[in-house]
Amino acid sequence: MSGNKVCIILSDCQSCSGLSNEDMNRMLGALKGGAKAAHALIVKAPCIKESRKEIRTLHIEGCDRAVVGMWCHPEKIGALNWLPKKMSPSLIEVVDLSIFAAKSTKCSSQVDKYVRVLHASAAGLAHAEALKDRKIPFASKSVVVIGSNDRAKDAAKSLASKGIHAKLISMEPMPGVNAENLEVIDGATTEGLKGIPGDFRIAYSRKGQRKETDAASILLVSERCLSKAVPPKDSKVKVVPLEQFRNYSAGGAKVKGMAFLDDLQTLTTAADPVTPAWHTLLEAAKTAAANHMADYISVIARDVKAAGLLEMLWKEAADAGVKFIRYDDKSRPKISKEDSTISVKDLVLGESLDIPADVIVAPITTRPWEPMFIERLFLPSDWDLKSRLRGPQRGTAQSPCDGIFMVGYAGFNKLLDIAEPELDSAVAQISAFMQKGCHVARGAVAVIEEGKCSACLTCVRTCPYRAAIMNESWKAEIIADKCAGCGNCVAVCPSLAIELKNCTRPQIGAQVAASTEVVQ
Amino acid sequence: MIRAERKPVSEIARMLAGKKKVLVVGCKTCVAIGHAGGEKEVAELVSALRLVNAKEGHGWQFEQTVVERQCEKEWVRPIEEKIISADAVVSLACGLGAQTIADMYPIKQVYPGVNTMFLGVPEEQGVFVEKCLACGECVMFETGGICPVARCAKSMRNGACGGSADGKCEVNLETDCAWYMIYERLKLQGRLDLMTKVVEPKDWSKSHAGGRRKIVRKDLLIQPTDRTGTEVKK
Amino acid sequence: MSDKLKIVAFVCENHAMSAIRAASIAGESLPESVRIIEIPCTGRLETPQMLEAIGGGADGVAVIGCLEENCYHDIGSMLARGRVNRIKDILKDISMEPERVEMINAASVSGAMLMMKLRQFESRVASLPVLSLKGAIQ
Amino acid sequence: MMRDVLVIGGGPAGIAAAETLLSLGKNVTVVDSAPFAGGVPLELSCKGDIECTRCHVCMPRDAAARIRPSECLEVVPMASIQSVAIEGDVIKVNAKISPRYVKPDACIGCGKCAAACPVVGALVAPPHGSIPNAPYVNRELCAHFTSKKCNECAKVCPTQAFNFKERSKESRTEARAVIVATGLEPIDPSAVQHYGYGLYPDVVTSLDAERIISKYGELRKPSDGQKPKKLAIIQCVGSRTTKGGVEYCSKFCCKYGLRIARALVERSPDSQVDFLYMDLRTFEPRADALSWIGDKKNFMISQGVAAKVQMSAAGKLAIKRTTQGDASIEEGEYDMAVLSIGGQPRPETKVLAAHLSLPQDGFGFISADDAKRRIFVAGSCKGPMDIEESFSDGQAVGARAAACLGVRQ
Repeated sequence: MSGNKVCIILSDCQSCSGLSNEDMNRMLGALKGGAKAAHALIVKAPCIKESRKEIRTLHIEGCDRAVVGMWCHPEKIGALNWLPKKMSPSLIEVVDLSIFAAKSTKCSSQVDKYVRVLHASAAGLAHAEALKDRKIPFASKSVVVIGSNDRAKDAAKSLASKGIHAKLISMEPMPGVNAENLEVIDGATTEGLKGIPGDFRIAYSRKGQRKETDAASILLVSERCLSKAVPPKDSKVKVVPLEQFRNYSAGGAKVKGMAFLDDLQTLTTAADPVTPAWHTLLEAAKTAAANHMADYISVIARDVKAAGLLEMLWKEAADAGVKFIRYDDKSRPKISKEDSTISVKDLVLGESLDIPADVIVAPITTRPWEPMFIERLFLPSDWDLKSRLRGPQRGTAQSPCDGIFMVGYAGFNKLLDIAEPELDSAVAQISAFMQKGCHVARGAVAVIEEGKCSACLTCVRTCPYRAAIMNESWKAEIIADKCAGCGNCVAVCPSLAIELKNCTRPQIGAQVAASTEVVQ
Repeated sequence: MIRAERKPVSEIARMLAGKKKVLVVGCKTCVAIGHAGGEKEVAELVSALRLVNAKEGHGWQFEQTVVERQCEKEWVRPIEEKIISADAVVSLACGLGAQTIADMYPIKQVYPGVNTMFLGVPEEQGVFVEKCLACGECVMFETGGICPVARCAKSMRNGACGGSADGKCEVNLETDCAWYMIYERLKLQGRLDLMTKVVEPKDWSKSHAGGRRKIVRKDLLIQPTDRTGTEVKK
Repeated sequence: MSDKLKIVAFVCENHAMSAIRAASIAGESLPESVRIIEIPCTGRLETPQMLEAIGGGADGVAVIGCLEENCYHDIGSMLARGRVNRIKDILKDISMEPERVEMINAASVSGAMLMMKLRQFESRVASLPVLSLKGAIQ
Repeated sequence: MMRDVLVIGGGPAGIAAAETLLSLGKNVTVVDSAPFAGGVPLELSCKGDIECTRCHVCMPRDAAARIRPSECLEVVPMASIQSVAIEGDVIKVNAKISPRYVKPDACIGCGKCAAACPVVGALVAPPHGSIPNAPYVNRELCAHFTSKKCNECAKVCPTQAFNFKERSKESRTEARAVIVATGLEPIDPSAVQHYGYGLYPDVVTSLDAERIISKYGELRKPSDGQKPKKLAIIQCVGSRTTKGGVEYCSKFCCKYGLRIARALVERSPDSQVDFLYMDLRTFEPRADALSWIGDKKNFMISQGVAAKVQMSAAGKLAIKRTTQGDASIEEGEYDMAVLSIGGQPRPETKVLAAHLSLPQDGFGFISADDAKRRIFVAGSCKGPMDIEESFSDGQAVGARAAACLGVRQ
C-alpha cells in the first residue's frame, strides 16, 4: 500500500493535549513505527505566530501530503493559511484530536487512540490526489423570476429596484408592469433549463416560438395551491370565491345568512386540502358584519387559524357579531338541498345546528400547482413533491442547487400569510448571491470511468443536484461544475463505474483497516 | 429487462461447501441494470461470503470478475482460464448466463447466485414490476396496451373475474386489477366496444407450455440448404 | 469490557460531525470503542464497505447521518438507511446478529442525544457474543 | 470605532440579518443580553428522531456556526443596553457587559471544564451554533462564588481561560444603522395557578423540557429523574387568556407542541402522550400536520384545554380537561405535564423602543420601523413569530438595511 508519501505533523501543545513530554515522544515513536507514514515530526503549537511561519515553510523531502494532528478546533487558530506552502491544500488533512480525548480520565492512556486516529487519516490520505476548486465568474447579470401572481411581480420589482436586471416569466399576461431594468415576458411557458449557477439558460415558448434567455439566478414564486374543490351545483346556495369577495361585497344585496368556510373541500369530495389565507377570511367576515350584509354571519372552520396578532382580528369579528362554529373531521358540514342551510355538529356545544347560508364564501383557488413546472426546471423529477417536504438544511428559500430559490407553495406547503417575509428573504438571498459574483466549482467531484457505464439511469435519477445526465452516446456523464461531491451516485452505480475523488473505495477501505487494526 | 434477485447468502454458502477456489462472475447488462448481478453486487456477495468464510473457516479463496454479456459464448471465453482454475463458479447473471457457462464447461460446477424472476420495468427507483409473461402471442393491441395475460393474476382473456374490489386485484391487494385498467384505458381511447368482443381461448402451445421454444431467422442462418430442397426444419 | 471492543462509525461530515464536535465541547467524550471515519455523505457508503468493516474485526458498524429529509445532500441518509437494512438482512441470513449494524440520524444540534444513542449502541454490541472471526477478510 | 450595522438581539432574526449583511459586504456588531448570541433556539433541542419534523431549531444555529469565523462580525454577549443616542446619522449605543469569567479567545473548546464542574448548571458549555464558542460561568450556582473556593474548571483548563476576577465593563459602539431584533420572552405560567407550575415539580414549561432534553438527550421527570410513562402536553398556556397571560395567540406554540409530542411519541413508544389543544394553528394544512400519527397507539389528541392540574392521591398529576364533542369534563392521571407557553415582548424592547422613539402597539410589540433614520426592526419583537418566519424576516430586514447603506450591485 503506497503510504510512503504521507508525513504526519504533530503539534506538541503540551498544555492543550494534556500529554507529558515523554508521552509525546512515545507517540512520535509509535507514529513513525506504523507503515502508514513515511515521516513523522513534532512542531511547536500552531497558535504561536512564529511556529505558524515555521510550519508554512516546512519542507519534507519525499512527502507531498501531510496529516496535521492538532489539539483544538482549527477554527480557533483562524484561517488555514499557515499549512505547508509546498503541499496542495487538498492533500493536507487537519485532525482535531480533542474530539477523541477522554474528558475526565488521565490523558496519557489515550496515546494509542490518538496514534490510531492519525494512522487512519494517513492511510486514507495516501491515495488522495491534488485537487483545486475553480472559481467561475457569473456569465449573466440578470435574475429570472418565474410565477404568474402578484407576489412574483413584487419580487421582480424589488429586485429591479435593487439595481439587478430582473426578467419576469409568467404564464398569464401581466399588463401595466413596467419598471426600470425589469423585463416582462408574459404568456410564456418554461420549457427547460441548462447551465450552472451564474450561467443558467432557460428555454421558454412564447406565441409559438421557442426562445432562450440567460440568468445568473432563478426565483420560483408560486402562490396557488392545489385545489379541485368544485362548488356543489345542484343547491340553491350562491358560492363566492374568497379571492373575489372584495368586489362582491361592494354590490352584494342583503341576504338572510352568509357563511364563511375555511375549506370548500368539506362540502365537496375534493382530495387536496386548501390552505386559506386566514387574514383575508377574517377581514371579509368583519367587513360583512360591519355593513350588515346578512342577518346571520358565521365562520365554519375545523380550526380557527387566527394565529399571532390575528387573534385580535378574530375578537373584533366576534364582537361585530360573527358566529364561529368548529366542526369535527368525522362529522363534516353538509348543505341541505331544499332550503339554503348548512347542517353542522358544533364541536364545542356538542349538538348539531342548522346555519342559514344563502351565500357561501370559501377559498377556491383556481390555478393548480403545475407538477411539470418543476420537472422542466432542472430540479430532480419528483422534486415538486419533495420540495414541500424539504427540511431546513438550507434555510427558508434555497433549493439544493445554488442560485435557485423557491418561495410560497414551491418552498413549504404553508399558509399563504407566511409567504410575505419568505419572499423578501428570498430577494435578500438573491442579492447576496449576486454579490458573490462567482460560482465555486468543487475539485472533489465524482468522475465516471470511460466505457464502464451500462446506461442504467440510476445515477441520473439519484443525483440531488441534477449533475448526472445522459450524453448523446447514451452513456452517463457528470457535469463537473454542478457536482457537489456527495457521492450518492458512486454508491448506487451497479457497474462501479463512478468514483468520488479523494473519497475513493480504496481510501475508505484503508481507513477502515487502519482503524480496526490493533496498535502495538 | 430481465429482472433477477440475489439468492440468500446462506443458500449460496451451502452450495459452496467443500470448495476451495471460487469464481464469482457478474454480467454487465440486464442484471447490472436491474441491480442484481452487476459489479457492485459481485463485490457485495464476495464480501458477504468472505464474512461467512471468516466465521466458519471454509477456506474459500475468491476471484471476482464481470463479463459484458454472460449469455454470449464469445464474452465468456476471455475469462476461460479463470473458470478452469476455479473449483466452483457462482454466476450472478440471469439463468441464461449461468447455463451458457455451464454448457461451455460441462465438468465445472456452476452455481446460480440469483433467482431470475420476470420481465419487468422499474415502477420507481428500486421497485421492479412484472409486465410481460413472454407467452409467445401478444394480444395487447385489443386491450388498450395493457397485457391481461401478465398483469391479471388469472390471465383472464374475456374481461375481469369479478373478484376485484375498488380496482385492486383480489389475489394481491396491492396490484391494480388489469381489466379495471383496460376498461379505463379503452374508455379514454373511445374503443369500449372491444370490451364486449368475445375472444377464443388462448393458444398456450406458443408459450412455455408447448415445450422449449426456438426462433429461427432464415436471413441470418449460415447453413447449406437441405439437398432435398425442402424448407429448413424447425 | 470496551477496550477490546471495536465499533467503526461512518460519520457524515455535515450535520453529524458538527453534532459530535458540539458534544465534545460540551464535555461528553466519545465512547471508548468508537472509531470515526469521516465521509462526505452517508449516501456515499456502500454495502461491501460495511461488510468488510465487520469482517476486518469491527464488532459493530454505526452509520451516523443527517435526519431524513433534512440531509445536507437531500437523499443521503435515506439511501444509507436502505443499505443498512440490506446489511441487516444479510447478517440475519448468515446467522450473525443484525444488531451489529445500526443507522443513527442526528441533527447538528442534537449532540447529547447522539452521544446517548452511541453509548446505547456500544452497550448493545458489547452484550452480543464476541465475534470470533478466524481469518480476517483478505 | 464605526460599524456599518449594529444588531441588538442575537436571536434567529439577528443572526439572519447578520448573515445577510455579511454576505452583502457590511461589517456587523451583534449585541445580545444572553451569554451566547443565538437566542431561544440555543436552549431548544432537535425534535427529530429519524425523520426531520421541521421545527427549524437548527436553521439559525447552523447559520450562526457559518458566520462565527468571519472577521467582519463582532459579537458582544451579556450586554445590557444602558443608553442609545442618535447624533446626525450616527447611532451611538453604550452597554454594560456583565462578567463571563471566561476569556473566549483563550478557550480552545476541549470540553474538559464542562466534564470537571461538580455543580449542575454552574458552567454552561457552548451549544452548537453559539457565538462566542466558549463556556460561561453562572455566578449564582458556581461553587467558586457561593461557598468554598472551588476552581475545578480552572485547574483542568489547559489555556487558563478562566478569570474569576473579571469585572463588568462598558462597551461603546457607533453604527450607521441599527436593527432591533430583541425577540420574545417566555411567559411565566406560575401566574396562572390552576396549572400548578411551581407547585408540582413535574409540571414543566416547554423551555424547561427542552433544557432537560438538550442536556440528557431524553425527557426526564425533574422530581426523580425517571422517564415519564404518561404525560400531557397542554397548549395555549399563558396565551389567548385575559387572566394571567397575554390576550393574543403566540403563534409558535402549536407548531412547537405538535413537534415535541411527535419527538416524545417516536423516541419512546412505550410512553403515552396526550395533546390537549384549543385550535390547531399550524402552518401546514391540518392533514400534513397530523400525518405522522398514522396508526400509532400511544398518542391521543383532544380538542379542549386543560382546566385544572392537581396532585392526585397516588402522587400523580390529575388533569381535568374538557373533551371533544359532548363537552363534558374528564380527568386523567399523568406523570408529567408540559405547558406549551407563549411569548411576550421583553422589557428591554419597551425601553429600547422608547429610546429610539419607535411606535408600539398595546402589547408592547414595535409596530413600525423608521427607515429614514436607518432604524430597522426584525423578528418577533414586531409580533409573535416562529423561528422560521423570524429567520426569513431577519434576512429581509438585513437586505433592506444593506440597501439603505448603499450596496454596490
